[in-house]
Amino acid sequence: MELQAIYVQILALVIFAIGLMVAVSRRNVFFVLMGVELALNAVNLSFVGFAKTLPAEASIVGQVVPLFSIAVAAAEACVGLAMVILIFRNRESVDADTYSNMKG
Amino acid sequence: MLALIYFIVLAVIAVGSAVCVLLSRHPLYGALSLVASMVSLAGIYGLLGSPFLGVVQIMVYAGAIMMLLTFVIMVLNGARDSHTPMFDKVSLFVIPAVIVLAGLVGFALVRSPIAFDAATIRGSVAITSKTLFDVAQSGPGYFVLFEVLGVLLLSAMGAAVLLAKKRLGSVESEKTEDKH
Amino acid sequence: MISLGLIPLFPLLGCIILGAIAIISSGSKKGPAEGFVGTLAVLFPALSFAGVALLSLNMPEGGIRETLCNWIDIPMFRVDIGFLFDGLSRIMLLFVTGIGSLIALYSIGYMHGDRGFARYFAYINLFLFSMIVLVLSDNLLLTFLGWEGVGLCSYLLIGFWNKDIKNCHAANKAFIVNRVGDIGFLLGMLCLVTIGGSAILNYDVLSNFISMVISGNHVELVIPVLSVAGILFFIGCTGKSAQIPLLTWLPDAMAGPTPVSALIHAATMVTSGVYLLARLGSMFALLPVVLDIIVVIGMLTAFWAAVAGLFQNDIKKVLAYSTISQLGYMFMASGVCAFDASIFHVFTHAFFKAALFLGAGAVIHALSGEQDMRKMGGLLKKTPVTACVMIFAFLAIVGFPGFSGFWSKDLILEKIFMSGTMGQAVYVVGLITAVITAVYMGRLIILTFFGSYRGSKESEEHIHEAPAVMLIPMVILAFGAVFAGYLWADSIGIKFFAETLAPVVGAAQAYNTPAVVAHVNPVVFAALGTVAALLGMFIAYKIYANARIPAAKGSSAPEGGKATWTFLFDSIHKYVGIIPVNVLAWICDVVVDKILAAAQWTIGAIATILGDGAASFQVRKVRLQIALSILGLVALLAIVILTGGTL
Amino acid sequence: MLLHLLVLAPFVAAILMVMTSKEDSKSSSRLAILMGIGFTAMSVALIAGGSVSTEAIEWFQIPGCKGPVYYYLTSHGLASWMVFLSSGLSLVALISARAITCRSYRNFAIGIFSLMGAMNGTFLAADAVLFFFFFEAMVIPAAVLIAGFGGKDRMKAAMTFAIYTLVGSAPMMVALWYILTIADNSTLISIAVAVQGLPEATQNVLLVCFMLAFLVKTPIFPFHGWQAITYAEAPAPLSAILTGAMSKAGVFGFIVWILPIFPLSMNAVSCMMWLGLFTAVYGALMALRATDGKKLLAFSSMGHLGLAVAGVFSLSEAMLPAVLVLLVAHGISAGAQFYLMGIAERMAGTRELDKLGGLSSKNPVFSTLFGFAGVMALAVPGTAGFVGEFSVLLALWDMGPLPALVAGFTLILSAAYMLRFIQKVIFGKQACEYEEGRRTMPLEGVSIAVMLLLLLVFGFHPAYVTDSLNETEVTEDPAAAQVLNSAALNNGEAPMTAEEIHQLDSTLAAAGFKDDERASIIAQMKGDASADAKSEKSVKEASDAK
Repeated sequence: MELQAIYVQILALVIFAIGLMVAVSRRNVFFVLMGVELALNAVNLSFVGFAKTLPAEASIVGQVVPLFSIAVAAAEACVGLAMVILIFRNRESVDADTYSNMKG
Repeated sequence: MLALIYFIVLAVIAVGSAVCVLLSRHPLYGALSLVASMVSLAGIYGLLGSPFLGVVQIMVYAGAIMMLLTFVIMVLNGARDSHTPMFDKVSLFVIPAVIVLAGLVGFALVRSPIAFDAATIRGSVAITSKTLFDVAQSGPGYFVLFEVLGVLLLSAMGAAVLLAKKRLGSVESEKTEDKH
Repeated sequence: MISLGLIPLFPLLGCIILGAIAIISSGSKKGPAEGFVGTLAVLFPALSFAGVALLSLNMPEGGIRETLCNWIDIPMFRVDIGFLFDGLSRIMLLFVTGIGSLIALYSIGYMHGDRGFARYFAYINLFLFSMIVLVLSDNLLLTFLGWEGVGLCSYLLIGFWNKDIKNCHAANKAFIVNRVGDIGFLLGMLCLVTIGGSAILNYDVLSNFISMVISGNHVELVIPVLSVAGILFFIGCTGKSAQIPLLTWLPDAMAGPTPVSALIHAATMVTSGVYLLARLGSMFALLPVVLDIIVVIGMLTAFWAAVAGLFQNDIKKVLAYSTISQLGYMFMASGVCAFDASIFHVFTHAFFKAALFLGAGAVIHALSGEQDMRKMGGLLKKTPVTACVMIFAFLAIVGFPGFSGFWSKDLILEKIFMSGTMGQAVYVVGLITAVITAVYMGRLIILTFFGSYRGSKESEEHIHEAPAVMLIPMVILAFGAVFAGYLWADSIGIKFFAETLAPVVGAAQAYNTPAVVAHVNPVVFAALGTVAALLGMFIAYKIYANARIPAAKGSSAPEGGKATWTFLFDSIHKYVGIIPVNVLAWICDVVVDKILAAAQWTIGAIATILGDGAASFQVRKVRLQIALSILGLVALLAIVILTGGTL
Repeated sequence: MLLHLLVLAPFVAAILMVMTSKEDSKSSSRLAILMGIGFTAMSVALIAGGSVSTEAIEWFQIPGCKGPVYYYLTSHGLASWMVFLSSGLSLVALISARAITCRSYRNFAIGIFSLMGAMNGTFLAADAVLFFFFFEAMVIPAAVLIAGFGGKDRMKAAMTFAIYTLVGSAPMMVALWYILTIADNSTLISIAVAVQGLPEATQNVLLVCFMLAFLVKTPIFPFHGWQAITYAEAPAPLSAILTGAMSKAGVFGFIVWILPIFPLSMNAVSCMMWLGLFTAVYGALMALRATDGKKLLAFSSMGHLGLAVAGVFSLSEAMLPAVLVLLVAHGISAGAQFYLMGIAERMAGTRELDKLGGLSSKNPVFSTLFGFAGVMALAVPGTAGFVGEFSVLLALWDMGPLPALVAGFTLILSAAYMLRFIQKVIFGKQACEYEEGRRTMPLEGVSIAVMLLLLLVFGFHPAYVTDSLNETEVTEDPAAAQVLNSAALNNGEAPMTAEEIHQLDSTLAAAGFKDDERASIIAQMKGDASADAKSEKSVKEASDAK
């Protein structure tokens, strides 16, 4: 039994699913953010896993892209948390369902 | 064989701590579980032959981002929501839906013939930086993208500062000043 | 030689000036000086009358024609504004402007102190303008301008005291009923246009066309279209001249000031139908069926209105019905192609009926607005001049020998009798009608002037004779009523009137001259007419002279069984015209429109539901939206995978 | 130049109005009225100038279409009179609005100017897409004005109006796009040629799509749901423009865009004529029952326009001048009546007929004008309304006595409701308290009096109106005249090919022309085409076509 490429993908899928569950089903806004991070991680893992199935030069691409995605995630977390602080200051609540100001 | 065992251990930790994130009541515990999950993922990166990425994962994600998150959770003391339920009606059909979704994707994955290639390149620092900054290749490569990313991070920082700072002279800031 | 255009221009100028005065002075409390306004108001019709008189004196045999300018010029249709002054329009114009001026003079006294003094005279001048255009125009379309114009003025003047909504209703009724007739006129014109192009609307062209048709023996070809046109024109005439079935507006039109009733609803406007028949005489002469219809309608109208007149208590309404009845005579005459006789009766009728109306106006004026005859009586001593005028006019209308009505009415009856077998039956009805005429007119005179005063005591003291400005026109008209008949005293051999009209209507009458039925001495007709008049007067004396008049109870309208009689045509209009239209309107408003609104609402509701349905996914909870999108994703994936990605 | 000014300058004027002071309504009203006078003067000059057209400037290319869209304006007798109505009524609206919307007069003027520009564009456009653009653009300022300045139900009215008219013209847009994928370009002649080549079923579908837009705009019977509420709720000056000028766009569309483009079958024609007549009767009956003064006027307008549409589809020789005179007369008289009703509403604070009354003694000048306007609407001979209605009756008589009889019936009904209207508003006893000090203003009164005088002048001398048509009438049939006219204007862009001539020939044959007439028309067309073929542009176009 060797480590198969498919195992990595399945792990990524499981973590992505859990991340999605966290992001959607939890009401606390911090959990929402964490869920998103988790899902992003899973995607990164998937990238790397797939990269390893490619030969030589092509495989490096799959390992560079997660770098960017991590950086974007950092930016996202930065702004997202700032917004959470702002909203929390106005609402005194971390319940994402109460943030319904921008309804259509 | 050994790689598989390491992988299974790390995967179990990653999934287990991810489930902990899902089930923990206090966000702080959630954040800590998330850090555990990320660290184990970093291990998997290493296992897969991308040590640089694993290091970055630990530094940026588990280190910087999660620290920021934890910090915010702790600053906003009211973040512990005892009155909002952990799950509600939406969750009831989201969780099955996500499971079905995962099942479907998994089904598709399992049927696809993918396998590791022997000739992959190890994602070491040297290789990665060469890929990122080598302008000699045809076209700009990743260099411009990298610079844009820098700008993005800078502007995100600026935006965060602008959003989160207390407006001087506003009613709120005076209120907090009164408290002090 | 003065231009024909000046004749209508004077009253038009008068109308504009007086209208301007009326508008300018409307703001001030006092109103304009009545003397000044009155002078202006009489001046313009009088100028016009002078013009007509001047023209009449040296009118060439064939008449004067004058085309001013082009009016409508579109493909298929071209009509000029042009005037035609011939024997027929000369007579019509003479008495229109003449009586118009007299009545304007009378009105100065009658309308004294009214707030709308200047406005009234503006309307009167506008009316005279329209009437002059009506009779002076050389084509049908311009005649139609006058035709509707007089209808409009009639509307304005009936509703002159517009604070009382009843007057407005009467005015509306007059206009709408007239409109019905006018549409007949319009369609009649269109009918003519189909056979001869727009040029045929010109009277000269029309008569040339007719004579061409006759000489070419094409009569049979054109008769169908011409008959339709003739009937349509006749409908127009029944509207304007208050014949069956469009006669209901005239009694109601008495809501207007009395001089207006005299001028418009007795002397001039209502006779324009007769004028039109005479004008189109050459056409009508070809159409025996239409002529028969005209005779029958005229006969029925004359008889029915005379009977209805018996039951009226309002002095003006009696006169209104009498007008309708007399118009019936004129139509009978036209129906037997005796256009000259009918115009002659128009002429004499204008005098005696105007005199009667002005007399009635003077009585009403004397009694401060009382119109119910049951509250009058014994006025002979209090208002002798008025009484004399009215009695002379009365004798004229019943056809007392020597008075104008005698000449004209007997002429008509004679011509009817001579026209054929049907004419003899009509003659009998006409004679009976003459008896009834004498009865109701006798009733009017007796109730008003004889016996003792039946009104309240305090009102008796206020009774006074009218001022001179009112009496002078009355007296002049009374003279007319007595002597106008001598222009065509057939029995004593004076035929001036017939000769005047001969160039216009002679050809038409010649075409239709019946084979002489019987040689009857004209004296026989005169004698029979006289007997009828005397008989009627006698009956009236017997019934009303010593009868106890029931006290008036509020309204002067007839009640009970009489009401069903006299309002017969009102109710016919109601059931044939008003109610169906209202039902149609109701259907449109309540049924069709609601259905459409419902359809509109349904479509709107469907759109709203669809929109709401789409929008209901747009819930405020972000999580729910994500959840829904996950579901969608699941479904999509399921489809892709289950179909093997081939879809 | 005049054409460009009339179409574009109103928008410039609207922008200028934006710059005026919001508070000082006096100065902005002065500026607005001054500009309004300018536009009216220009429209008079346009009428006097006869048929002119601008150079066709390529505007843009619609994806999927063969030819470009042109910015191309042309004026003929009908269009120039419609432009006169739109600018003249806008001027009076600007005058009349001073008393109604003194607070935000500036905004009102902005709306009116943009509406005027859009209407002028609609009437002057010689390019189908340009026409459609302005046709739609009219709705926006009108709806905004209704929503901003209307009565109680203004939002509902604005919505109803906008939805009805926009939905009505949506099929036209699709149909137009479809035609443009076939036609060489979007000018009238090439569209007509393109439509002739289509199978009959397609033609019918396209016809219905085009018709719908105009039916809604006019409005004709089943599509009139927006009209009453819109006219009633809109501020009176706007209602006057809506009925006096905008609704004319529907009839205008029938004449200019339907008749020349589509080879109408006899069934379609008589169907449309009866629909028009039915609308006339329906409008009159509804007016008879209306209790709201402005709704009564709305239904009366509907009746008159129904008569106009019936006249259009009588396709008689007299049709074009008849309908033109009717439209001009109706535009002015209905406009005047709406202004007057607005004044009555201002004085009484209500539009309910039962609550009005007795104005004749209270305000004689007003009621004189009111009665005068009513008489104009009654089509008494001597007014322009009579000339219009009589000649339409004449045109209808061509189709048979029955249509004329029905039209005559509507005249009776119109007398009935108009008299009732006059009686309820100005006669009788005073039924409510009238506000003092908000009477007719001198300028307003004078402007309405001028309108009424115009009607009298046109009534006695309709040649002022009808003469403007003579230049455009090349043949006797107006439809063919339109085709020819536009062909003459257009051959600069599209020289006739043999195939096109053949198509035109068959069209004319379908329209019932005799052989010799057809031959002469085609000879004329060929002559024009060859004469123009020398110009560089057409040579270029021809080479493009190859």
